[in-house]
This record gives sequence, structure tokens and C-alpha cells, in this order.
Amino acid sequence: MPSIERDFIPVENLTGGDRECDERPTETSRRRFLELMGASLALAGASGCTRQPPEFILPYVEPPEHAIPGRPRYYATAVPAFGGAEGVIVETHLGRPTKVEGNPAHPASLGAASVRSQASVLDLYDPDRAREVTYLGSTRTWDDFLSAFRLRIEPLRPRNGAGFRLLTETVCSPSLGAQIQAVLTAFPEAVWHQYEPAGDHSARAGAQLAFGRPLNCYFRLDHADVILALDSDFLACGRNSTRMARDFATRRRQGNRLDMNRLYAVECTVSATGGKADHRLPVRYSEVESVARELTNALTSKGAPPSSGKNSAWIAAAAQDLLAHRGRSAIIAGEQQSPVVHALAHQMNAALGNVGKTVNYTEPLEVRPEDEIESLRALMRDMDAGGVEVLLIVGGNPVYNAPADLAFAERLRKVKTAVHAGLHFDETSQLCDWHVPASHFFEEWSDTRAFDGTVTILQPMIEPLYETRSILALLDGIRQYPPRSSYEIVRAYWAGQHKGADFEAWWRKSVCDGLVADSAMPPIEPGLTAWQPQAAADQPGGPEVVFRPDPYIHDGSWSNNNWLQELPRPITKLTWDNAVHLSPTTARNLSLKNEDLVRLRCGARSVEGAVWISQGQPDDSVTVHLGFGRTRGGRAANGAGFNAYLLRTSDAMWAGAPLAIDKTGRTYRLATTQPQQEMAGRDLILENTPEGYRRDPDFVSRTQPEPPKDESLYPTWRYAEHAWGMSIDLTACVNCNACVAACQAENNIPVVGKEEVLRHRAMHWIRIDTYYKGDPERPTLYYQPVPCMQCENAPCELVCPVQATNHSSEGLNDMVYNRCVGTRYCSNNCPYKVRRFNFFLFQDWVTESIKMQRNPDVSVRSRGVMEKCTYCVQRIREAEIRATTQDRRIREGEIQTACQQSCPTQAIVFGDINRPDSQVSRLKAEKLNYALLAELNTRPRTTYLAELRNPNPVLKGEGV
Amino acid sequence: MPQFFPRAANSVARLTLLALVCGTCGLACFGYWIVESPYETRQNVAREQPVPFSHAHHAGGLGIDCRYCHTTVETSSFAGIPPTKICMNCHSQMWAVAPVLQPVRDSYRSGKSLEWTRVHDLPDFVYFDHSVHIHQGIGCSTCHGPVDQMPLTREAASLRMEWCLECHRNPAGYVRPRNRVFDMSYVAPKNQEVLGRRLVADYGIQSLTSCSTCHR
Amino acid sequence: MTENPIYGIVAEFADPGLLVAAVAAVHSRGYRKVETYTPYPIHEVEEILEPGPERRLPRLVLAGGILGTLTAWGMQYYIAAIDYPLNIGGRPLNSWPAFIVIMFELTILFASLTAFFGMLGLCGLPLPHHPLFNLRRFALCSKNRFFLCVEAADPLFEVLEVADLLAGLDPLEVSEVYED
Amino acid sequence: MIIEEQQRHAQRRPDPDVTLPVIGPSQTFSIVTEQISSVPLRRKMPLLWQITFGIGLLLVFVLLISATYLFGKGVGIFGIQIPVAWGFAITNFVWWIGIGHAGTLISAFLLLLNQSWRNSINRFAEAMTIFAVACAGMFPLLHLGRPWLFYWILPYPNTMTVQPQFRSPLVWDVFAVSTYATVSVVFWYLGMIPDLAALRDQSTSRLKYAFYGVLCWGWRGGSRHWRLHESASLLLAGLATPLVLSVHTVVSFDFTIAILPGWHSTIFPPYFVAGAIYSGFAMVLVLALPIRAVFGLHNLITERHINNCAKLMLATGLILAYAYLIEPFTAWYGGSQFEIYAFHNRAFGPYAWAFWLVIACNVAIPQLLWIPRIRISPKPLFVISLAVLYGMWLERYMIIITSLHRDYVPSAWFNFTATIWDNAILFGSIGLFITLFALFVRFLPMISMYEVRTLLPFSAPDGRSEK
Repeated sequence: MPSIERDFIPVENLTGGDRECDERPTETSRRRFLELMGASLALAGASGCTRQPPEFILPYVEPPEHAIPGRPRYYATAVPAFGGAEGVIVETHLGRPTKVEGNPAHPASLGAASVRSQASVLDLYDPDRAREVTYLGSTRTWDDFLSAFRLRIEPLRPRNGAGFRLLTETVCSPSLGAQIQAVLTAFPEAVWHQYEPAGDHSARAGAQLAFGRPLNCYFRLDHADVILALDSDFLACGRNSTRMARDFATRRRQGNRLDMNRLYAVECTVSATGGKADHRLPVRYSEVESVARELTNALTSKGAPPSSGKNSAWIAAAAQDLLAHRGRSAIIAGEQQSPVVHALAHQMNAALGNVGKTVNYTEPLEVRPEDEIESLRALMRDMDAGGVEVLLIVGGNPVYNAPADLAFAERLRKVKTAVHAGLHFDETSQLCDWHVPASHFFEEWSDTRAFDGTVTILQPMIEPLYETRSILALLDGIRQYPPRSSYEIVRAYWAGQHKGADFEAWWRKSVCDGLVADSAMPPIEPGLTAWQPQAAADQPGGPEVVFRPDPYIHDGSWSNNNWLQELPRPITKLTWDNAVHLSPTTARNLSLKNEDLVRLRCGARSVEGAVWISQGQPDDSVTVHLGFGRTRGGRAANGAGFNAYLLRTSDAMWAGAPLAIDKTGRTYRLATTQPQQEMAGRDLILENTPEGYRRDPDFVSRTQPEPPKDESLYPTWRYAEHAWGMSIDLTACVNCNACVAACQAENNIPVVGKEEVLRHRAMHWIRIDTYYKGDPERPTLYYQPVPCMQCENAPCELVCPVQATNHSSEGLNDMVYNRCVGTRYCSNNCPYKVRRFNFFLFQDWVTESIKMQRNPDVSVRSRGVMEKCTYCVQRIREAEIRATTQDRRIREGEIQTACQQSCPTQAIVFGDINRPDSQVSRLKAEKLNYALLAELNTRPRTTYLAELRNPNPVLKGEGV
Repeated sequence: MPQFFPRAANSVARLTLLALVCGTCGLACFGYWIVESPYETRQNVAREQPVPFSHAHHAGGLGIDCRYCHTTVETSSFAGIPPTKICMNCHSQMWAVAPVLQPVRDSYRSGKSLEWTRVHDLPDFVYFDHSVHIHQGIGCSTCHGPVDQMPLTREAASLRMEWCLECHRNPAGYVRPRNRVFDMSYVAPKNQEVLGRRLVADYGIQSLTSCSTCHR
Repeated sequence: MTENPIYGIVAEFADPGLLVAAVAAVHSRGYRKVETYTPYPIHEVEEILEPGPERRLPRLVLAGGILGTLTAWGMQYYIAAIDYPLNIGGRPLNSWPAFIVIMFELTILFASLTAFFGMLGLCGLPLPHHPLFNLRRFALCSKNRFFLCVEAADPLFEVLEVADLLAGLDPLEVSEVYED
Repeated sequence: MIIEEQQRHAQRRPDPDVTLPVIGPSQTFSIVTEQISSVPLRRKMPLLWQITFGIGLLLVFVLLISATYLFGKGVGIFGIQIPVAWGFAITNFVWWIGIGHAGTLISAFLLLLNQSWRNSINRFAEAMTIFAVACAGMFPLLHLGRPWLFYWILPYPNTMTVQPQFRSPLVWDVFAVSTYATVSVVFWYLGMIPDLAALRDQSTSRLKYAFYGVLCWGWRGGSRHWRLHESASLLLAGLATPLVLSVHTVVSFDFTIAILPGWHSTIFPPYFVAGAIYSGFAMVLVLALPIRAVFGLHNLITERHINNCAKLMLATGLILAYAYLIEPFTAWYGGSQFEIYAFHNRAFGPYAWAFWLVIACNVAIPQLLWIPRIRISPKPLFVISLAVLYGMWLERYMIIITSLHRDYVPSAWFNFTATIWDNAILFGSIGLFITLFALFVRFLPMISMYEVRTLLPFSAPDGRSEK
């Protein structure tokens, strides 16, 4: 057991206090354990003729305090993310972090966890992480580096550090800010640049326009009756989306679902938010600004002036709706929209009296907010001028993701000494003299801020797996030798900040809780400047290209994460690739079809990508996602998709025009997990409006009647003790796929790779079906999470020849992996097609580090075995065991399935349907409750609540 | 080719038939016997250990409670294998130079774990929890046998699924009062069924035979 | 050769008609241990000779079939309802309609095996060695010749008498067959 | 020599019912016995046999290689996925089992009906059954995810105390197919015992004598033997007839018990049985026509046989056509949108090519059999039979793939594409069949001698033919 630094503080008894163990505490033995597990699983069947190989137990020599082998421990920390960190709780088994869950106390999480937070644990175990210091590719030690770096930087000291440059991503960590400040103090002439490829450039510039200075802006959507999103995907992958989705969904289900909020979305690419909107207006990127202008006019002048635009009716109706909800509305500008749109949104929110109610402003989260593009340009100029002698690049990957016109890679050659510190040896490391491997944030101490400024002190859960250091320690090493540890740095920083008496108690509490109490920044009410938008410039016609960070791998910094690569993108369900998204009309005009390889040209720059026709995409607007096409990203990242950064320039960070689209005549296969997105006229998703529901509360039972229980000749089974069930609220699901990621992490679900996804063999136990309905240019979108339904009359069980799937006494549709012989008949007979089969040995039995992530409570399935969701039966069993040993019954809400736990909108509720007072029973008693394909009489335990949408009656016939 | 086969061929033919029938049955029985035999289950086969630790001496002779070493048996699925530190609590004084304990001292000095061979080794797709069994009145010796009389530790039971199910189907036949769980000298009373039924009712013991009770 | 006891006297015929006539003649003389050997079944012979144990075959097969039905039902009921009762898709433990198929199959299987092995057993097979094979021409019995054998086990058996009788029935050849 | 002289000069009496003779003229006991037994005993195999056997053996190697690769890698080497979790393997299984049906039908059903024309084709038709069942039986094993655990599908005492699940049609399949295989082998072997004795009696070498002598168990052809033999044959025929009807019924249960649209249908059992017999007779003809030509068996396998097989093919083909017609009708009349979609999708979806090829091969082309001349012309008949075999394979492919690839929830819809390994095991199994059949022809009497003898004139004591 590698002992972790003295002071990390576990959260005790937060959730699931004790779990099954893996009984071998040291790392070598753990590995062997997993190997043996594999071997014995493979041989299990032949138990008749094969003896089990011997296993070894390696006990501690001296046990760490509190350690109970066999029970997990939980630590609060946070995942630093774009737009504010998310507080999480990490489950560890004997020192191995295995699962990331939301921290219920943290404002950005409230118990849910985003896809990236979930996947961060896999990043920790990424086998492609940089493991040692390298100089020009050959291995060095940390001391080699520190002394060499000193040799480089000492000559600069007499010049006050002139010639020394530091390039970081946007810094929100107070202690990192202090470290950088300390470096800048030591070298006053040194310059610190920040560049975040998919950062808040527009938001900062927009606030500058509207308020004269950068400000942090966040929303309280639980108070908003009417929301207008200006090209913002705030529900699924925008900044702070976990919390925003929660607030949105809470408000949406208010008043017995009859008092719903209303969401208008104006967007230039199809997003999960747009699909959820009650009214969605697809416009080109460049038109969003004019829509915002028209809206501003309509909201600020008394009575909207008659506008002649094609969207005027839509805008007028939205404006009217907003005006009718002054102080209870919110206008959200998308991170990728122009500064003008941001400024207009600020003005509109102010005009509507939303500030301080649904819209809050605070001082910036960034340690030093600045125009990052300008900062990067300045660095480039200085590089050209030869003024950069030592460049320390901390995090980030500018060679890959800096704007193409800045030619970062070429200019980097002009730097005498370039050092890159990061998790991976990437494109930038390759061109730098030194690469120093950084620790993962689960390995070191640090701190960060959430969307409202709330501070979380990040604590390590595991000793660094490799010879890595924290960034804090690295920067400390510039100034002094030996550098302090990250623990000392963070603790010293907060000791300096803490005003009270008992620092030790405060420290322990803050670390243990996962947040520093009352550290949110106070809201301010900024005054607007006199800025007025200039008259709209003539919009260039012809195709435009829109850049978006990928919903999962973001700007590419997560691109070597297998889970994220294979997680289906919210609408398209694409995996492992980005694509050139076109509207059906544009594709028709260019006579392109899906998977045609096209060449996108923007001036002299060009890139090739495969076409994906997206219903609802505006015409002549092409969306491409950033973060793909890596060349030194690792085994998952390399070769996935194309690099859209090659088209992106510093003056057109989010959209570029004109764009030329040339057919190459070649094709490139794209792997989607759901090729069929039409519902084929089937009543899979029931929907209504609150008005319609009020008028006809029984519409669900009429359209999808439940077959009577006594219709069978057979007697009905009774479930005496517990009867587990699940309710999924379609109104709340926003297609963020956090449940899919959580399920993958919890249940040791393997990643199969693009080739196998192409053969439709992806293994996710829960999927979010996404359907289009209506006009392909302006479709309505539907989301439906589909896990195993745990049918009481399970068709799958009936056909299994070996009883490998059968019903537990609690009504679970058990799947006994070790009994399965792999006839796959059960999958054939599953009307919901939720069973997944190990066609090959999909599990990675080879990569050592990946094995450490596995949940020891769940069997690792081998080849030839069917698998599926069992409502996280391991959690149920542990709760039952815990309740039994404490001589009590299981408490309502004690068991949360992984999907439920991670769901930001609480769309998934699990519980005991034998208890009439349980939440799931109450939901199932609602009149919106229906079973998917009820007519088959499978009697699923998982049921849905019909979707309610709240369209504006004024906009009838305008499309949603 | 008149009378090719000798007279004995008649007997040979019939005996061959008989042998085929008996052989097939015999082979099946032999296979089943092998599967049930200690060769397969390693029941009652003592394992080689780095230190010839004797439960008979420590638990039987000295009367050390099970929980002194197996500290987590009441709180965790895993009963716990004592850290070297626990061995050294006594053996830094007693038998402090005994050669047989050299590996223990080496471990303590070097910080490297002792490598014990697992004796009770369930397949990895089986999830067994000690704490709940202990809590519900299943004694140590019910599954582990008279450990206090074992100079070298061995499995007292086959650990086959059928063996687990014997008790899971009929807990009343095996359960004992909670306060006797760690009592190695406990002998099931004559009226076990009566006592068992009462305890099953008192402790709320269910007969759990769903697959996901143990496999998940 | 002559040391060995005699097994019987065999007459060889070229025509099934002659054989039937010969059987009738021998039978009318009171010989009962009489057997014909022919290249294909000749029902007229069977009508003359008394039926042997072959009458038991249909009853054996019926018993085999019933045993199969009961085995199948018993096995399925025991396994599904007694041995390890499990809830399969909400169906009752004794889902007898689902058990019918295997009951039918095992009925057929047991009955068929009974028919096959019963036939061999009642025929007294396997018996690769038999005194008749000592007769070289007996090989033609599976091709185009029809044989009649009066066995020495018959109480009326008398070598000369039988040989005479057979010789008068228009055989191709009459031979004595000895045990060895 | 009297009787054989008579036979040689016998004039065939005109039979008012039958226009074509069931056996050629001037046949005697010796001629048929020697002609048939000369193949296993003496004859050097003709070139065509050697080529066929060579091809078969080659394909068996393909099968072995594929199976090795399959067991090493997993069933992922096939084109199957979720939703189409069954593909070629099950298609092949159903196809081969179906082919087997004609053999049992000829030997058992026609025996019960006293159809003497079966006598000269029943032996190799039964052999065909057994080899087809052997090929079929291979596939459930090959398609398992963990084939090394196949024995878990059988009930046997085990330490887990877990047994098969008898509500699953796959377990029924195991029992049905293994019973069918056992009964077919028993029936075939029982019928062969007298002929093995004949081979024994005509053996020229000690090795052959020993080989056939052991195989025939010491058969002597006594009247009691014959009586028991006939009794057992009739009993077995009586048992095999319902069995053969049940086997494809049970196979169809694999589909009907499932709830998939296009599978869950009460018409399947008769539909499958008819289809099975249909393909079986096609296979009988595909085997009989070349055998007849290569071994010069025109005297024993006459135009009568070929004509009858063709007629049966036509009849079962028409039953099948009726089933094709009634299936979509039931779907439409039942009004379930899923069923209606399934049949619409079959005819006009991504696998429409398969559907229309099935219609062409199984319904359209065989209508040529209405023409009497075609029914007795070997070449057209051979081609039609091949078309039917292909059509019947495709029919199972269509049923399995189209129902699976688009069932209830559209989000899970996905098309099936076969891989090279799918094709390798299909052709490998055909190779196995060819090899086994070629070996059968080489070593065992391919036509029942004792039954053919009864067809000859003067075989009965009163001077007529026995049957």
C-alpha cells in the first residue's frame, strides 16, 4: 500500500460505506488478482476439469489508519473544468480511485457528475501518460531537469527575468495563481501568457463591452420561467451544465408538471439543448447576432417594431414571452457566440430586470482575466523578435490547438529553451526541449473554483503512479531547491488566506467537505456601459464553418480517454470521430451523403472530414468539432477524426467564412451507435403539453394501455420483500449521457473501439435513444434513456437454455455471467435490445493501469458472455448487507443506481415499488407513467413518465 | 469365407457391448468423483505457506480470539489477514530469534508483505461477505471447520456451490446464537432444527437463493 | 468334424415357392425346430412357422416409450420445481406445457432404442459365430438362395429321416451342419 | 437358376396405376446384389467420385481452419451483432436440419404407406438425413459464445446444482435434434444390417469380411430375424414419422416462441416442416441424379423415382407458397403495426433482394415441375433442385435477418453483413456433407439390397413380386 501524504481526509459514510473488497492490498498483488480473475473467469466454465490456480494474499506490513480491506473509502475533491470546477466524491478501493461521483454539497454538482468528471478516473490510469522527464526524447531525472532549467534561467535573473515566458491555460486556481505571482515577483520582467483554446474569450470580451470589465456571470434557472438560449448548449455540455440542467429540470417539473418553464433556443448547430427546447430556431452562426439585435430592439423599445426578417414572428413571440416574465426569465449567450451577442444578452437581461434574480454577476473566476488571443499574439510577436529565451508551457497543447494563423509550431523553434509540462507527451512536448510529466489531479494537492467562485481544495487519493510532479511543485522548483510539495504549497497558501483562529479545523473541514464554506464570490450588480451595437454589417453569403469543442473530449485535452471517445455524442450518437455536419438541404445541393469525405477550405487552409447530415442544422452552415485529429495524443486519440484547428484562425475563433466544400469522391466510415433515428411511427415516446395534460390527464393510459394483470392463465409471481423499480422522466432527460458514462465506470463496461462500434457492438448498458420527428430541416427531437427494463415477464429469461438469466426474489432480471454460454437468444428476444454481448475479448486484460480502475464489486466479463444492466445489483446487495448487519430495513433512497446518481436532472429515480411511500412508487402512480411497448405484456419494472413540452401558443404552426 | 469368427467371438461381442455401457457410466461417475474429490476442491489439503503458521497453537492452544488477527471479519466482506505488525506484537518478544519466523521479521524490516497462499479461494465471480454471515449467526467453524485443531490451515469444506446452497436453502440447520459465533468449541445441539428455526425467525434470516445474491 | 455334435440338416432351394412348400411339408411332419434363411423376408414362411419371442417387441417398445415420457416429465419437474426453483420470466415453476416437447422427444428416443436393441436382443444378436456359417454355401443365403434348416434340437430329429425328407422336396443340395 | 432365368425373361405386367416402372427390366437377385455390393467391395471409384471427395475434403479443411480461428477469437469473427445476434450459423442449422427431413420421410412415412418405390432410394436418403443432421448439429456449438461449456445445456448432476432451463426452445432443440439423430442412425443401421450381412457374405478379403461381419452383428436371415426386423422397422417408422414432423416444428419454435415480429407466428410449424421436406427432396434429387449417372444405377433409380420426388417437391413447394402468402395476410389481418412493418420490410426493406430471390427460387422456378417432361429430365431437375436448395437457405436467412435487424425499437436497428468466416463455415459444412456422403457411397451399400429383391418379379412364392 503506497501511503499517501499524511493529511488526506476521507468522507466517511457518505454513500455506501462498505463495499466488496479486493483482498490484496499491494499493487503487484492487485494486478495478479486481476490476472487471476481473468484466468479463472475464462476457466470457470471448465470448473469440472480445471483446477483453480493458487492465489496469494499479501497483507499490509503496517496497516494505515482506518483502512478496512474490502470496504471502499470516499474522498471529496473536484474536477477542474472549463467554466468552473465540479465537486466530486471519489470512491477508492485500497488506494485505487475507481469511480467518480458528484458531491451533493457542492453547488456545481448537487450530487450529479458530468461526463468528463466521470471519465477523469480513466485519465488517471491512461496508459499513455507521460511517465518520466525527457530531454529531447531521452529519459532524465527530475533533478536533471531542475538543475538544467536553473542553468537556463539564472542568466536571466540579472535582467529581471526578461526573456522568460510562461504559457498556461486559463488559471482559476488561487494557489496556482499565487505560485505564478511568486515566479513573476522573482522575475519581474518575465511575462505570463494564458491561452485556452475553447475558453471564455467571447464572454470576457462581451462583458468588457457591456460592463467595461470582465465579469463572471452565472444563472439561477430554478427561478426562470422563460429561458432563451442564444446558441448555448447550457443543458448538456456548456459551462456549469450539470447545475444548470438541474435547475432547469427542477423548474420544468414545478407544480405537478403543469407550471412548466419554457425554453427558446436559437442555434447554429444541433445541440442537446436545442433538442430539448420548446421552440428551436436554427439560424446560421452569423445570423445569431442579428437575431440578438432584433430581440434587444424588441425588448428595449416599447413594443416590438415590425420587423421584416424571416424569423420575425418567432422573435416577436419570444420577446413577448420574455417581457411577460420580467425578472423571471434568462437569456443565455453561448460560449462560442460573438462578444456582441454576449453584450446584447447582458443588456437584455438587464432590461428584463433579471440581474440579481436569475442572472448573477461576480468578480471573474480567473486569477488574471485577459484577452487570451491578444496575449498569445504578443507571445508570437516576441518569439519572432527573438525575445523569448525560455518558454515554460504549463499544461495545454498549443502546438496542436493554437490558432492556425499563428503558426505556433514554427515559432516555437525560435525559442532557445522550451519546456512543456503536461499529463501526456503530446504534439507540443515533441517540439520542446524538455518534457516534464505532470501529475493527475487525483494524485496531488491543488485548489480550484466553481462557477460561483466556491473553492474546493483538491486532495490526492493515490500516490503518483509514475515519476510525475504537480504543476505547483514544478513552479516552486523554479524559485527554490528543493521545491516544496504540493501539499505544503496549498496548505501554506490557505493558511495565509484563512482569517479565523483554528486553521487546522477549518482545513480539515474544507478538505473533507470538498468545498470551502462560504467561499462563493459575492454577487455584484454591475452598471452597463453606454455601448450600443453598431449597425449590422452585411452578412457574407455562402457556407460558413462553425467550430465547437467536442461535447466530451472538449478541446482535445480529453481525447485519449477511451470512455469519452466511445461515448455517443448527444444527438448524432457518433463515436470515435468528429464530422462535417451539414443540413439535409445543403447536403442535397452539394450532392453529398453521409460518410462522403469532403475537403473544407477556408482561404489557404484546408482539412478533410467526413460528412454527417444533421437534421435541424441551418443551411449553408457547417459545424465541425475541435479536439480530434491528434497525432501525439495516445492510442485512443491518434487517428480519431480530423483536426479542425487547422482551419481556425485567431480572428475567427468560433466561425469562419467563406468556406468552400469540395467533394473528394472518397468516403470515410463514421461509427454511430444509432443509425436509425426515425421512430417509424411507433408510440415509443408519449408527449403532450401541460395544457393538453390538464385537459386530458388520462391520455397516456389511453394511448399506451397497460395490459390487465390477471389476463394470464398463469398465476402472478409475488415479490414479498423488496421489488425494485425505476422511473425515467422524459421531460427531464437532456441527453447529456452522464448516465452512460457513470454506468460504464461503475460496471466495468469495456470499450470496443471504432471498428466494433461500426459493427454495432458497443457495450453501453444504458443508451439514450435520440429520435427526429417532422420536417428534417426543423425537426423535433426526442430523448429516451433505455436501460434494461427488468421485465417481470422477461422474454429473455424464457429462452435462455442454461438459466443464466432469471428473476431474483426482488424482481431483478439477474444476469449470471459465469453461467452464460453465449447463445445470444436472450438478446434476440429482448424487445428493447438492451443486452450486450462480448463478441470478442473486449475487456482489456493486458494494460496494467486500466485494471486498477475496475470496480471490484462487479465481475469482469470475458469473451462469449452476455451482459446487461441489473440496476447496479452490487449496490443493492451491499445496501442489504449493511442494513442487515445494522439490524434495520433499507432506507428509502439509500440505494442509488450509478445512472441515477450521476443524472444532473434527476430524471432517473430508483427504489422499492413495494413501498407506497417511496419516490419511485409516487412517480409510477402519476398519470404520465407508461411502460415502453406495454402491449407486449413484458411488465417492465422500468417505466417512463411521458414527456411534456411547453410550446408558446402564439407560435402554433411555426414549428417547435 | 465360412466361419470366419471363432466361437469366442460371440462372448467377446457381448462383453464388448457390456463394457461399452458400463465404461460410459463408469467414466461419468469417475469424472464426477474427480470433481468432488480433494484433488479438485483441495478440501482438507494443507497449503504450503511462507511460515508454517499453526491455528492449533494460536487459536486452540493459546486461545487467541479469531478477531485479534482477522480484524475486519465483523465489518467487511473480507475477514482480514493480519498485517506483519500484528505478528510482531507478540513475536518481537516471544520466539524473537526463532529461525522459523525469519520471514516475518524480514517482512517487518523490509516493509515487504508476506505472501500467504490463499486457502479459502472462491472464484472471482462469487461475492461472499463475512460480516453479514457473522452477524446472522453463522459460526466461524461452520464453514472453516475446527481451525483451532489445525496445525496447518486447510479447507474444511469443498466451497462448491452445492455446499453453499445447503445452508442458503436451509439456514435453520446451521445457524447458531450470535454470541457463540466465534466459539470454536461450539457443537450444534441435538435440537438444532428447533433452535435454528427460532434463530431464523429472531434474526430475520432469509433463504437467499437468487443468483445475484452471490453473482453480480 | 464328425466328433462334433450335429446342429441340423440344411436344404438349399433356388425358389421361394419351393422353400414355402418344403417348410409346409416339414412342419406338417411335426418338426418344430425349423428355421428358414432367406435373402429377404418371405411372409408365407412366417405364417407357417410358430411366432417366437418377436411378439413381445411391440409391448417392449410401448414400455420404453412410457418410460421415456415419465423420465422426461420427472426430470423436468424435479429440476424446475424441486431441485432449484427459479422464477423464469414470471412463468410458474411447473410450466408443464413447455415440458411437453421434451416428453415427446424422450418418448420417441426411448421407444426407438428399445425397438433397436430389443430386436437385436430377441434375435440373439450379436452372434458372429454360428454353426450355419460352417456351411460354405450358406453365404448365398444373402443373395439368391433359400435355406431350410431342421435343427437337431427338435425332439423328432433323426439325421437320416430328416435328410430323406428334405431331399424329397426338390432342393439344390442337402447338407449336415455340425457344431464346432 | 430357374427363378433368375424367369426374372431375366419376365415381362412386366402393365400396372394401371403407374406409368413408369419402379425397377428396370431383366433384373435378377444376383444382378442387383452384385451391382450394389460391387461399389463398396470391389469397384475402383470413378473419377467424378474422386473429384467430389477431393472438393469435400478441401472444404472440410476450410471448416477446420474456420473453427480453429473461431474458437481462438470468438464469435465476433462472424457478422453478427446486437440486434442481429443470430446469423449464418443458425441459418445453416435450420437449413441442414430441414434437408434431413426428406430422408426420414422417405424411409419411414412411405414405409408406413407401403410405397414400394421408396425401396431403392431410402438407404441413401437416410444417409443424407444423418449427414445433414451431423452438419446441422455442428452449428449450435459453433455459434456459442463459450462453446467449451456446451454441456451446460444438458441435464447432468453437477456441483452447481444448476440445470438446463426447460422452457427454452434451445433445450428442446438439443433434445429434438439429438433424438432425431439417434433415431435416424438407428433406423438406418437397422435397415442396413441384412445388407451388411450380404456384403460380409460376398467379401473377398478377410479384412472386409471382418469389417462387415462385425457391423452386421452376425445376421443370418432367419425367418425369426426377418420377422423381428420387419416388426422393428415398422415400429421405428411409426416412431420416426411423428418425430420427423416434430423436429422442424421444434426448430420453428426457436422462432415462434420468441416475440419478434415475423417470428412469433402459429403458422411456423407446418410452414417449416413443408419447407424442410421441400429442401430435403431437392437434396435427394441433387444426390440421386449424379449417383445414378456415375454408378449406372438407372435400373434401380428409375424415372419413376425421380418423377415422384419431383411431384413431392412440387406439392411441398405449393404448401410453402401458401405459407408465404398467408404470413403477410395474418400480419395484416392481425393489425399489429410491428408485424405489418416486418413483412413490409421483408419485401421492400434492405433485404428485399433476399425476399424476391426466395420467391423466385422457391415459388416461381419450381412451377416448371408441372411439366411432366421436366420431371423426368435429369438436367433441368438438377438445376431446379439446386435453386430450391439455395432458395430454402435464403428463406431461413431472410426470416432470421429481417426479423432481427428491425424489431421493436428503431434505435436498435442495424443491418447484417456477412463476413468471410460466415461463408467459410457454410461452405465448410457443405464440404463435410459431401465428404461424409462420398465415404458412405464408398463403404456402405447405398441402395437397400434386400428391399430391392422384394421388388423383383417372382420374388414371392406365388410367382409375383413380393410387394
